This record gives sequence, structure tokens and C-alpha cells, in this order.
Amino acid sequence: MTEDAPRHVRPYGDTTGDGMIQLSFTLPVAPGPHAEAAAAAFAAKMGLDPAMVVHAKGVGERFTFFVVYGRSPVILDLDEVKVVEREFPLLTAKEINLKIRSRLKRRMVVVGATVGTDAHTVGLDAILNVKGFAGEKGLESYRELRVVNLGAQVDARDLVERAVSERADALLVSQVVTQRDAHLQHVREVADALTTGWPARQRRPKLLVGGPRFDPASAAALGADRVFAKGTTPREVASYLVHELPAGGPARRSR
Amino acid sequence: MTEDAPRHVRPYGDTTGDGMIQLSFTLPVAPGPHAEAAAAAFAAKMGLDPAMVVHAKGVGERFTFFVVYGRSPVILDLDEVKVVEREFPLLTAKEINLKIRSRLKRRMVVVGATVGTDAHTVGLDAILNVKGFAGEKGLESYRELRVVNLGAQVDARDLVERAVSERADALLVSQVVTQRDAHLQHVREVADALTTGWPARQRRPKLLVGGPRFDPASAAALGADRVFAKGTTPREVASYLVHELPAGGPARRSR
Amino acid sequence: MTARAPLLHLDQRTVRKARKLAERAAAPVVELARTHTTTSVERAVLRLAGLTGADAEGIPWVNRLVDAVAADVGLEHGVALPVFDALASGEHADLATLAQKAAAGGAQFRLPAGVGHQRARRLAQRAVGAGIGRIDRARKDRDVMLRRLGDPPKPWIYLIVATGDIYEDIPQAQAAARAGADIIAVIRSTGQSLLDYVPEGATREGFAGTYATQENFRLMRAALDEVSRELGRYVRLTNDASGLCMPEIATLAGLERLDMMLNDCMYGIIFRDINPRRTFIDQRFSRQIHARAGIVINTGEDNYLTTADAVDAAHTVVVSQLLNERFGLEAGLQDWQLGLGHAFEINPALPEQFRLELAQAQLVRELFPHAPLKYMPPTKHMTGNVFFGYLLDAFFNLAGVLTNQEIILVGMMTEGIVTPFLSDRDLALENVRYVRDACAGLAEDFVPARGGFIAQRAAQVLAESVELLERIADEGLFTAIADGTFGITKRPADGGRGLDGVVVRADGYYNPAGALLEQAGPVGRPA
Amino acid sequence: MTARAPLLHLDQRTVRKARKLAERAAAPVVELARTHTTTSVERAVLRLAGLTGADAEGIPWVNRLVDAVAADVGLEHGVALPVFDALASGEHADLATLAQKAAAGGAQFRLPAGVGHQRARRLAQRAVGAGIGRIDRARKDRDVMLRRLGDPPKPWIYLIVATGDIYEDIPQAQAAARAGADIIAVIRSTGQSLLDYVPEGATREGFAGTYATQENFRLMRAALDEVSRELGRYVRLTNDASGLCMPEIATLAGLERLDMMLNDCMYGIIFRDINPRRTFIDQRFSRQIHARAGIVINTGEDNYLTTADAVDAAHTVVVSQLLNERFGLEAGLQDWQLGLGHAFEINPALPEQFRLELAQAQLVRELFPHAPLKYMPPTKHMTGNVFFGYLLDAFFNLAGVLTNQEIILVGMMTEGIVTPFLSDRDLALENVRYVRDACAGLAEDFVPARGGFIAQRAAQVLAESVELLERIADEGLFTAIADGTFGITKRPADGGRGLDGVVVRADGYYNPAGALLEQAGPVGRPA
Ligand code: B12
Ligand code: B12
Ligand SMILES: Cc1ncc(COP(=O)(O)O)c(C=O)c1O
Ligand SMILES: Cc1ncc(COP(=O)(O)O)c(C=O)c1O
Repeated sequence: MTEDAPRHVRPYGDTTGDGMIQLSFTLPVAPGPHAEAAAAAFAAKMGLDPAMVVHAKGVGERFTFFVVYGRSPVILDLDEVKVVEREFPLLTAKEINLKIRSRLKRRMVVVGATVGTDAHTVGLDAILNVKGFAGEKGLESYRELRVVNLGAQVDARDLVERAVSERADALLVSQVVTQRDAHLQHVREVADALTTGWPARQRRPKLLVGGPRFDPASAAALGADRVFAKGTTPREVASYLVHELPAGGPARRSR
Repeated sequence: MTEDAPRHVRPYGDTTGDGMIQLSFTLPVAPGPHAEAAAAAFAAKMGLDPAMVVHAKGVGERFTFFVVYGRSPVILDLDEVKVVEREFPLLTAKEINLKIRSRLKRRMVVVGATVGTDAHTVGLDAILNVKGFAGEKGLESYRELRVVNLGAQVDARDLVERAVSERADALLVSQVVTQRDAHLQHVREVADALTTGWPARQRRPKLLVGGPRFDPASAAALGADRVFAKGTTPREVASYLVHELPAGGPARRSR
Repeated sequence: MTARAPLLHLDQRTVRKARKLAERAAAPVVELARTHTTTSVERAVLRLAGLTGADAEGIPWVNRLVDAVAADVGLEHGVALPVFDALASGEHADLATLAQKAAAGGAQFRLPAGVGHQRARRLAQRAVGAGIGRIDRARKDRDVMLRRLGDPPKPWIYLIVATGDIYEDIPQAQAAARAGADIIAVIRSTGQSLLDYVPEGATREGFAGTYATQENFRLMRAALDEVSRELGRYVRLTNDASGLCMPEIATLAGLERLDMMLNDCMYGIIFRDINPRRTFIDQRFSRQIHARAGIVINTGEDNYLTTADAVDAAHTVVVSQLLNERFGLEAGLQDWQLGLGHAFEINPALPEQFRLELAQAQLVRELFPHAPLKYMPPTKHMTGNVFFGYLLDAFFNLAGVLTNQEIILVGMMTEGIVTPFLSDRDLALENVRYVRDACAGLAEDFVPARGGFIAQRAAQVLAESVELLERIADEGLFTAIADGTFGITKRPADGGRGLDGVVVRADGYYNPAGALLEQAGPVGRPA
Repeated sequence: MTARAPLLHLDQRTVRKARKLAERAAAPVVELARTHTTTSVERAVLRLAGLTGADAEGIPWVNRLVDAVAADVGLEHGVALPVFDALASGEHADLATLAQKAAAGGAQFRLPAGVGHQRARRLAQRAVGAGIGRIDRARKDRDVMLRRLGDPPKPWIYLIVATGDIYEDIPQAQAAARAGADIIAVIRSTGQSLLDYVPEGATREGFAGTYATQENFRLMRAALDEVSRELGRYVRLTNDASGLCMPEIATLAGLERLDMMLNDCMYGIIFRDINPRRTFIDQRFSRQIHARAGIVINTGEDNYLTTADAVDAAHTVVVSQLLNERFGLEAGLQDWQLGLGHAFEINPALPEQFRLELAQAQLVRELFPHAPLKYMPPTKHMTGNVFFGYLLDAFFNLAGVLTNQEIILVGMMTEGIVTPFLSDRDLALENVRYVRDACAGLAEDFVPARGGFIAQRAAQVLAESVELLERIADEGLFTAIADGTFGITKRPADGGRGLDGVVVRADGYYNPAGALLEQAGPVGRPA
């Protein structure tokens, strides 16, 4: 942001500070004047003042869909907005390979999977496969990374078992289906399996979680080390991985 | 509403009680992670939890447009929702003519105009002209109504002057442009003009206000007798007019 | 854009007949305009002569001066002779001083004769000629910029800005240009077209639009020049001429290098209740100025379909276009300056709505193959359902692509609700861009069947147009307007505002601008 | 709908060649299916014979019984003989009792020979014949309802319901039907296709879909019958067959009068990592059942374009359609039952995107003129911008109208975000309705230029398809699948789940259902 950008802001319709926003929702109320009044009351309870119910349409006999425009009273203090800034530098493939080599003295092992009943692999593949994403090659293309892509629909315990046998440095878990919080549940399963299934004396691998609907700030709550959201590129993930390498000298593994 | 309809409701996405709504708005913040976090913070301040910022698009360099889906905590008590119910029966043209005849013993005079700088006449004409609206003929078609349609862009004082000379029983004021609350301002001008310009001894005519963006509950605040919103039909207006006639015997005018 | 072969197989004899009839219907009105003047025409003359500024109440000096002249000698000879005669007396330093004194009652006017007449005439001609020279220079400046920066290919994307505050408008207009707009339209505050004067200075207090003032024109044109340079393409600016001050606003637009103007021969009559005679006289002078300034006019037939039904009244649009064309050509405009208006306003609930729209759009396209048509998005049937509105706008964009429209107004999903939000404009451009790119060559695959639904509908509208033109040619355009032919709005010839500003020209009427413009003839298409 | 004259002028020799190659490529796979059985095929046989219910852990009795038979005598002769031999012994009251006892280790199986063999065969045939009789009756019921209530004209509007809870699904499905849906698809919970059994009973706990169970099928069909009667048009029901239990689910669908089923010869392989052999064997049996039940199958080529690029991989869609057609016809399906899938998935940012889509859609239309094509809306390029998504869905709808698609899945503006909201469905139907009505006859005006962009693109995709088919016919379909030909997903013939359920048929293999179905031959189009 430029220096002179204001600190306190409101939504902008067509005039600074007008606070105008658009809303749509369905209420389980039969269409009619009562429903429209209910929509206005709902919008008012959301803080809109004025609130214009500009569209009301019955959906069947027991529901009504609404579009509302109105002025929100919320004033946002931009200084208070917490953003998960990238806490690591974005490196080139060369730098990444070099760092792994010099610090680890061996290839770094990452095991990826979409866990639970989720069958979406496109996002995971975008990070792992050579083909990559957004013009960046995937992790498989890094000389110093060994990638084990288990695909989709992998059980959390199977994933951890495999990670153990591959001596993984990192687990990359993808979750796309979010209905009924399936993604949160599945990630927690992996974190649990890691706690119970990982050999006590070995360095616990990093748990990276990714998918389009994760809140970037939710890592801790999920028992993960980091969350990657929509639009993540492979290089970001690789840069994070080397950033998390123990800083000094090679990391030695206890057997 | 049917008997078994619930009293307390929340928005309905795809499951009863899920509270899901959609929001869109622009913040005066440059696009980027900070903007997305600001959008999430804004949605949180609107009460959404969780809030998913599903779309963010820079509009120029200093603004970002967002689409957000999320769960609103608001629970609506339908019994508390106030709705301006039609307080009068909807009559047929025949009944309306009859009532005017029997109660007033003369034709009722209505003077209509779009006031101020507003040039929109389609809404007013829909109520007044023979052609009417939504299959109903307009007030001009009622034998016992004398309609004076002054058209648009009429000054509030000119309207009242004309109403005095026509001995109007009702003033019908239309307002369509709402930017910067132009409609509210113009209606208040008419109410003021009526207060100052109407002969003290004469019965003050009813002030009916109409337009697509009026809040039906705002009549009193505007100094009007009744507000008619989007979708009003001529018969509703005519029914209201006879409903407001003094109940017993003919209304006599003091000169 | 290479013109496509016609698709509708219209009967060309009927087309020629329609034009002949339009000429006949227009003739008496042109005669009226040639034999009358108005207060606004005379004020425009003074503006060309360089008179600017306003008194403490905000009433421009041109108004004060014209009123003073009218009071002393009437306007039937024009203001030029009395005013320059007074100036020639040497008593008044310049036009501005004269106007101030006149307003204070400190100047007397007469109709000069003989040598005085010749002298006044010369002075007037020189002063007004200088104004026209400034317009010519503005036009050259535009040509130079177009050559240097490049002219965006058609269709041109036309976006409206309307916050009411010129200082909010400017960044929004620049943002719109950066997002892809080729033309920025600043529309006016609701009240302005009924003001019988042009406000002065930069303004921040419009309702649903920003006042058209010379200073606002200048500020916005400068802002767009800046962004044009940044983008490497010339971004056009447009505003509204129609209204009680049509001739003056046209003049200011010429002086400040606006590129297009909404200018219709009947819009003010029908939608602002301005007197018909006043309007027809004013529009002729304003168009002579536009012709000189190389400005493209946009006519207002789209508006008819907001009050009348787009199917029933389809032919009234065509008739009005033919009249606007006729009046425009007569005033010296060339085909490339005739941005005839039409609109996508058929009720979306009607079966075959989109094909009916295509028939109309293609008909207009083929009737006016050399005019840069101005195609307006749906407005009347836009509701509060912004999702459906966004879809309807997409079909409008598609109709534009299929029928080769050239000036595309961009539809806003909030049309049924509020004046556009910043984000509306951005979303709307995304819509336009998708349709334009995804369907880039789709017109190649659009081949209405010969004698099929589309061809039949177009032929029917053309036939109805000829029929209506016959009636107008016989009964007179004023009668037709009084009968509610256009926009189902009845406007009697003697009703409406501004009739008191109409004056029959006397034999010795002199208007240096009119004289210069009539003799000049067309200046040709820009390089 | 009357078929339109072809517009693309495809080379018919190339088309014939493509079909011949598909037949050649399919032949070894058909042979595999004829010579193998699977646990799920055998369980389907028991379901036809009337065995229902599950044990306390929710494992169906059909699974228990098949497992017991497999343990005792293996499955290479089928379950029918050992099971009905055991029943014939008189020791077990009925199939259910037998299954329970077998599960508890209280029943022994043998492969009967001689008279015992004949007796078991007769019993099996009678029991399974009764099941097929129930399917036949369901088919007749459908025919009767179609006659009485009327069959909606094509294109059919197809809407998905997916709350995870059958009791939320039902009112939503009814609401969708009332709002205009002709087909309701209940999609399954994310995990189900990998379950090697079919859950039992009414369910309320699915993720992003509702479990496919016989009881859920029954409940939903009854609810739709109710609404069909109310609306006076038959509302179809569809669900997913593909998965580890394809044969059983097909059977349940036949019994409960579902009307369509997602059933693809390769979907399970590519998108669920189910073993290729298992899938090809299962799909053949399941399609024989569908053929008998008069069910229209929907294939899954649309899915390829979510992992592969819709332009680069366009020909893989066509190749797969030709294979699905071949496998379908071989299994006894008729052309009107082949709802071949394709999708509007080209990147909207690509120039001429819409015309590329039209080329593909029209190509498929002309290659399969008698198949009721299933046309899928954009999914991959749907983002969180619900406004733009709504627009893209409109162009999908338009492509459907212009190219005469018959089963139109309805695109949801929230595709990129969540499973559909109630209001999404309503808005989506408004979108469909506008496009269908406003452009009702627009196909008449859609005439791709001969040799123009669209025709060229179609010819190119056809040529690439033939090329690929040649390779597959030579190298084998399993190799192609292992190479990642479809959906750029590599699936080796021995990988994936369910291979352990594949059994080579022994010489004396007996499957009463298979026998009945093979001999039956096609039953004809519904009245
Ligand atoms: C492609 C797709 C499919 C394909 C999947 C093919 C495959 N092999 O992956 C098929 C057709 C098979 C499919 C099936 C289903 N799908 Co689907 N599908 C989609 C679709 C269209 C695109 C998803 C995608 O590929 N995005 C592109 C990738 C690149 O983006 P991404 O996943 O966000 O990944 C990026 C980041 O998130 C991040 N990332 C992701 N994972 C990871 C992991 C790590 C470690 C890191 C660091 C980063 C990272 O990096 C990636 C690159 O930036 C979406 C709709 C949409 N437009 O989003 C629906 C969608 C995801 N599907 C959905 C559903 C419900 C299903 C089904 C369950 C429906 C059903 N009941 O039948 C089925 C079953 C699947 C199952 N069992 O899970 C829903 C999910 C709804 C929800 N929010 O819960 C969606 C949103 C559609 C909808 N609106 O209903 N689907
Ligand atoms: C038609 C129209 C025009 C026509 C008007 C022609 C005419 N003679 O009326 C023309 C083209 C001239 C026009 C011009 C302008 N318009 Co305009 N126009 C519209 C449009 C498309 C439709 C309005 C309409 O006719 N609705 C149909 C009628 C039947 O509905 P209604 O007015 O709601 O009336 C019903 C009820 O409200 C009620 N009712 C109304 N009045 C009354 C009175 C009484 C007494 C009663 C009982 C009931 C009643 O009963 C009616 C029947 O149910 C709307 C957009 C839209 N889709 O709504 C924009 C719109 C109203 N216009 C708008 C604007 C800004 C303008 C301009 C100011 C733009 C400009 N700066 O140039 C100009 C200037 C007009 C001016 N000075 O006021 C804005 C207003 C924004 C706002 N909320 O402030 C809108 C919403 C468009 C937009 N999004 O920008 N417009
Ligand atoms: C031809 C024409 N002139 C002028 C205008 C605007 O004029 P006003 O400022 O009076 O609304 C319009 C607006 O639609 C128009 O179409
Ligand atoms: C052919 C086919 N079968 C089945 C399915 C659904 O299967 P599942 O429940 O495994 O997601 C689909 C979904 O897209 C499909 O296309």
C-alpha cells in the first residue's frame, strides 16, 4: 500500500465512505410482504442502514430468495487486519536445491496425498508434478527433492505408515471437499495419526496442508505446520520447505 | 404462512439452519493478501463465521472487489418482524366508484406529479393513466375520480398551488431517483409546501408517496400519509383513497 | 472492421422510399430552424466570441448580456450586431465588461445601420471566427492525438460515470479507461437540462450525475488525455448536449475537445418537456457546431423504449433514426458522425426475445451501414436480480457482436437499483471482454435464414416505419409529436419549457457563427 | 425435436473408420468381460434373487454369502449353483436365513453336479428370473406413467441434489422439479464408490452427496412420483452406478425404477483408482441390467476435461465416447439409451472459446445423432466470481440450444465454491429458461461457414480421434489407460482397488442373470 492510503476504511460503492455492500440469501419464509419485511429485518440485524430489499423471489412455497443493497456501518482499521505474510523468502529452484544439499547432505523426501474420501488430485498434482502450476514446475522437478505422490483417497494411517517407511521430511496433504467440514476432520486425522504413528525418536516431519478453502491462519488449530491456500505455487512450497530446515549444519537422523 | 412454519429462522443455504449468505463489496485497498485479509476481517465484523473470501479482484490500483460466502449468526424472530400490512380492503372499481359517490357526493380529485428534478413518469403514469399497470386500469378510468396529472419535474410549491386551485382530495407524488436521498428531500419539500401553502380552513388532502425504493414504513418520517412501494397497482391506490374517506355521510368542504 | 454483406435482404426500394419520406417530413422543420433563433443560440454566439464567467448568483454573463440586448432591441436581428456595435463604441473594454455593465443597467443597445452595421459585423465576425478557430484547433489536437496514440478499434466500449462530484468522477473515469473503456460519458445532474443557463466552474453537488460545465469538461478531458497517454490509446469523452442549452453546451464541447455528444432532435421534447420549436431550432445550430468540431453525435431513440414497448414501437425508433439522420446531414454532419441510438429493450420474458432483438439490431445496421451506431443495454427490464441482470447484459453484448454495433454502452447489473458502483463497471467490462473474445468471429456463423423469423421481423418493422413516415410527411412532425408518436408521450407544439426563448428572425438577422458554419461545408473524416 | 441437417460436413468415411477402430479396440476387453466375473457381479445375482438386508455391522447379506461361497468353493463357477444347491437341501428356510447361517459358519457350500446341478440351476433361474421380472415391471410402470403423465420434451433439464441427507434431499428435489427440472440426480457421498458393498437403509450422513442405497432410491422415486403426478409430467431420477459396486447398484436402480444412471466404462478407473479389469467386467454386467431396465446411461467423458485441457484433449473425449458407445451396444443398450457425456470446459480466457465449444458440441451431436447427449456445464473454470460464473453458464446454455443437446446439466454459479444452495438451483433455472425461450429458434440462424473456423476445428478433432483410436486398436486399451491417455491419469492394468474381486470364469460358470440377459436381446424404445 502507498503511504497516503487511509488506515480506516469502509466499503466503497461510488463515493468514498458510502459503505455500500450487496447481500443475497434465502430465508425459509413463504414469499410475500412478510418475507420482504423479514429480509429487511435480517439485513438490519446484519447492521445495514439503510437496507434496500431490491429483489425477492419465491423458491417453492416455503422459501424466498433476496438481494439486498445497503450501507454497512463497519469501519475497518487496516492496521488491525492480521495477514499471514509469507514468513520466508521466495527462492529460485537453484537456491532451493543448493540449500537442501548443503544443509541436509541428502535429498529431502516429501510424501503427498489427498486424504480421506476426497478424490481431488488436481491441486496436489499442481504442486507435486513436474508440469506444475502457473508456469512454475512442480516439486518433482527439483533435483534435491524426492517426491512420493500417493494420489487421492488415502487413509490417514496409511499415509503416515508410508511416510515412516519413506523417512519423509514433510507430509503434503490436500483437501478440497469442505462440505460439513470434511477437510478439517481429515487433516486432524492425519495430525493424530502422526502423533501416534511416528517413531518417537525420529524428527517429526513437517505437516503441510493445502486446498482452496482453508483459512491461512488455521494451521495451529489443525495441528499442522502450515496451511497453503488457493493459488499456491510449487516454488512457494519448496521455499517454505528449505526455510524450515534446521539452520546450522546438516540435520542428522537418529535411527 | 402455514401453521407449522417455524418462528425463529436463519438463512438457508442447503441445510436447515446453516445460516449461509453471500456478500459482495469493494474496499479501498490495493489488491493482495492484505486486502483479502481485510475482506475477511470485514466479513467477520459483519458477524460471518466462518467467512470464505472466494473472490478478490483488483479494480484499478487502489480498490479490490470481493465475493464472500459465510454463515451469519443472526437468528430472526418472525413474530417480531413488522410488516406494513394493507390496512384497507381491496375493492373492485365498481365498489370504489360507489363509495366515492355515496360518501363524497361528488367526484374525488387527485393531483399527481413527479416532483423536484426527477423526470421519471412511468411509475406515476402506471398508477394514473387509463392504460394502468399489471393488467389493472389506472385511476383515470374510475368514473368518480378526477385525475390531474402534472407530469414530471414539477416544483413542490407549484404542485401545491395547483392542488389548491383544483381543490384536491389527494396529492400523488412519485420519486424514482434516490441518489444522495433526493427522493426523501423532494417529498419533504412537498410536505412543507402543503403545510405552508394549504388554506388553513380547508381539509388537508392526503399525501400519497410512491416509488421503487421507498421503505413502506417511512410515511410518518416523511410527513406523508402513506407510502407505496415497488409493484403497487392502481386498484390498491384507489382502495386506499376510499378507505381514507371520512366514514359517515358526505364530507362537506368549508370554503 | 470490414462491413459484412447484408443478411436481411431488405427491399432497397423501400429503404430509398423511407429516406425520401424522412426528407419530406423534415423539410418544414428545417425551414423553421432557418428562420428562427433562440436565446441559447445567441448565447452560444457570445460564448464563441469569448465571453465566459458568471455573476455572483452564478448566472453566466452570456445570459445577462443576451437578456439586456433582448430588453433593448429584441433578439430578432441576433445579439451580434447590437453587442459589437456597443463594443465598437469604445466605451467598454471588452465583452466581459460590457456584460457586467449591461447587467447593472449601465449599457444601452441599438441596432446599428450603415457603417456602424458594417463595423459591428466585422468585429463580430472576427471575434466569433476566433472562437471557431479554437474549435478547429481542438479538432486538430484530437487528430494529432489519434495519430500519435492510436485510435482503438471498433466497437468502442462506452462507460458512464455519474457520481455528482467531478473530483470523484475523475479517478473513476481513469480507472474505467484503464479497465478498457474507450469512451467515458459523464452524465448530468437530474436538474440540469431544464436550467436555461450553463453553470460555471468545477462542481461537486450533482444528483445522479455531474453538472456539465466548461470547467468540468476541461478537467475531465485533461484527466483522460493523461490516461490516454499512459495507455497509448485515445480515450474519448462525451456528455449531453440536449436540454435548454443545447447550442451552448455544444459550443463548450467543441472548445474543450469533447469527442461525442448526446444530441437528439426530439429527446428534450419528449423526456424533458422542452418546447418542440425551441428544441428543433436549438438542435440545428448545435449540430452545425458539432459538425465543425468533428464530434460524433449520439441520438436518443433508445429512450423511447423505456416508455413505449420495444416490440410495438420498434418502427418509431427507425423513423426517428431516419429523421435524426436527415436533420444531421442537413446541419452538415457526415455519416461517420451519426451515432444513431437504439437499445436492447425487448421484454426478456417474451418468446424469441433475443432473435427479435437481433432482427432490430441488424435492421438498423443495414439501414445505416456507415453510421457508428450507439447500442444501449437493457434498462427497463433490469430488476433487482443482479445475477439475471448480468446475464441479460451478456446477451446484449452478444447481440452487439453478432450485428456489428460500433458504440457499445456497457450495461450495469445494478441498472434497476442505483447509479453504477465502481465494481459494477469492472464486472461489466469483464462481461464485455468475455463475449467479445470468446465469440470474436461468431458473426461469421450468424446467417439468418432467408425469409426466416429474423428476416421477416426486420421487413415488418421497415414496412411499419414507411407507413408511419408517410403519415408524418402528410400531417407534419409537430402533429405526430403532439399525438404521442414517440415514447407514447404527447407534447403539443406550444407546450413545454423554453418557448419564450424562441424568436422569429427578422430580415436583417445576423449570426456570424451560423454564417461561417453554413458556408463552411463538411470538413471531412479525421485522419 | 426434429434433427437438423448436419452443419459440419464431416467426412463420412472418416466417421465410419472411427467406429470400426473403436470396435477393434473394444473387442479384447469385451472378451475379458465375457470370461470373467467379479464379487460384485455375483452379489448382484443374489440381489436379483431377492436377498436384501445387512448384518449388525451394516455389511449386506449378499456380501456375507458371496464371501462364504468364495471361501468354500471359489467364485469361478458363480454363486448361483452353490447357493441354490444349499437352499435346495431344505435345511435353510430362505436365502436370508442361509446367508445368516453362512456368515456364522453354519452352512457349507459345494459345487453340485448331475441332478443336483440341474435342480440348483432351475431354482436359481426361477429366483433370478423373478428379480428380472420385477425390473421388467418397473420398466412397464415407467412406460405407463410416461403415457399417462406425459414425457417432457427434450432437452431435459438435469439438476443435482446433494445435501448428504435424504430427508433434506427430498424436499429440495421436489422443489427443483416444480421449478422445472426434468431429471433429478442424487449424487453420492464422497466415500461411497470405494466401498465394496452397498450400504443399507435411509441415510442422513453423507459428505457432499447422499449414500446410494436401495431405500434412498425408493424414497426419492416415490417422492418424485408424487411430484410428477402433481405437475403432470414424469420427472426422472438418476444416480451413480460407477464404482466398486457397479453391477449391484445397477440392479437396485432397475428394481427401484431409476430412469438414468451415471455409468461409464472408464470413470471408476481414472477418477476412483478402481482396477481396470474389475471395472470393465463390472460395467458390462451393469449395462446389461440397464438395457433390460430401459435405463438411459450417462457416460463420464466430461470428467476428463477437469484434469486434462479441453482443447488439447478434445479428441480423447470423442475416442472415449466411441468406446462407450461400442461397449454399450455390445451389452445390449440401444442408441436412445446412450447418454454420452461431454462438457463446456474450454478456458473462457481463450480467444474464440465459445466457437471452439460450439465446434466440439456440434461434432459430438453429428457423430451420435441418435444418442441423447449429456452436456455438462463449466466446472473447472468456475471461480469464486459468481457473477461471471452465472454468465458462463448462460453461454453453456446457449451452446446447448445452438447444437441441440438433449440432457442439459444445469450449471451452478457456486460451482467453484460449495455444493449448490437452494437458491443457486433456482437462479440456474432462471438462466436456462431465459436462454431456451429467448433463443428458442436461434439454431436456425446458426450456420457455421463451410470450411470456416468451426468446421475446421471439428474436422481436426475428428482426425486426431482416428489417429488415437488407431494407436489404441494396435496397442490395446489397457496400455492406453496405463499411459494416461484419458484425463492424463495413468492407471496400470494391475493397479487400483478391487482386483482381488476379479475371478476367471471356469468352464461350468453359471450366472442365471447373465444368461437371461444375453439371450433376451433388446426390448425396444419406451412407448
Ligand atoms: C476437478 C474437479 C473434480 C474432478 C476431480 C478430478 C481429479 N482427479 O482431481 C472430479 C470430476 C472427479 C470431481 C468429482 C467430485 N467433486 Co469435484 N470439483 C472439481 C473442480 C471442478 C475443480 C477442482 C480443481 O481441480 N481445481 C484446480 C486446482 C489447481 O485448485 P486447488 O485444488 O484449489 O489447488 C490449489 C491450491 O488450493 C493449493 N493446494 C491444493 N492442494 C494442496 C496441497 C498442498 C500440500 C499444498 C501445499 C497446496 C495445495 O495449490 C493448488 C494450486 O494453487 C471443483 C470446482 C471448482 N471450480 O473449483 C469441483 C469441487 C471441488 N468438487 C466438488 C464435489 C462435491 C465433488 C464430488 C464429491 C461430487 C460427488 N458427490 O460426486 C465428486 C467426488 C469427488 C470425491 N470423492 O472427492 C465440490 C466441493 C464442494 C465443497 N466445497 O465441499 C466442488 C467445489 C464443486 C461444487 N461446487 O460442488 N471433481
Ligand atoms: C425508464 C427510465 C428512465 C427514462 C424515464 C422516462 C420517463 N418518462 O419516465 C429516461 C431514459 C428518460 C431516464 C432518464 C434518467 N434516469 Co432513469 N431509469 C429508467 C428505468 C430504466 C426504469 C424506470 C421505470 O420506468 N420503471 C417502471 C415503473 C412502472 O416502476 P416504478 O417507477 O417503480 O413505479 C411503480 C412503483 O414504484 C409505484 N409508484 C411509482 N411512483 C408512484 C407514485 C405514487 C403516488 C404511487 C401510489 C405509486 C408509485 O407504482 C409503480 C407501478 O407499480 C430505471 C432502471 C430500472 N430498471 O428501474 C432507470 C433509473 C430509475 N434511472 C436513473 C437515473 C439516474 C436517470 C438519470 C438521472 C440519468 C442521467 N443522469 O441522465 C436520467 C435523468 C432523469 C431525471 N432527470 O430524473 C437511475 C436512478 C438511480 C437512483 N436510484 O437514484 C435508475 C435506477 C437507473 C440506474 N441504475 O442508474 N430514465
Ligand atoms: C439524446 C440524449 N440527450 C441527453 C440525454 C441526457 O439528458 P439529461 O441530462 O436531460 O438527462 C440523454 C440521456 O439519455 C439522451 O439520450
Ligand atoms: C460416469 C460417472 N459415474 C459416476 C460418477 C460419480 O461417482 P462418485 O460417486 O464416485 O463420485 C460420476 C461423477 O461425475 C460420473 O461421471
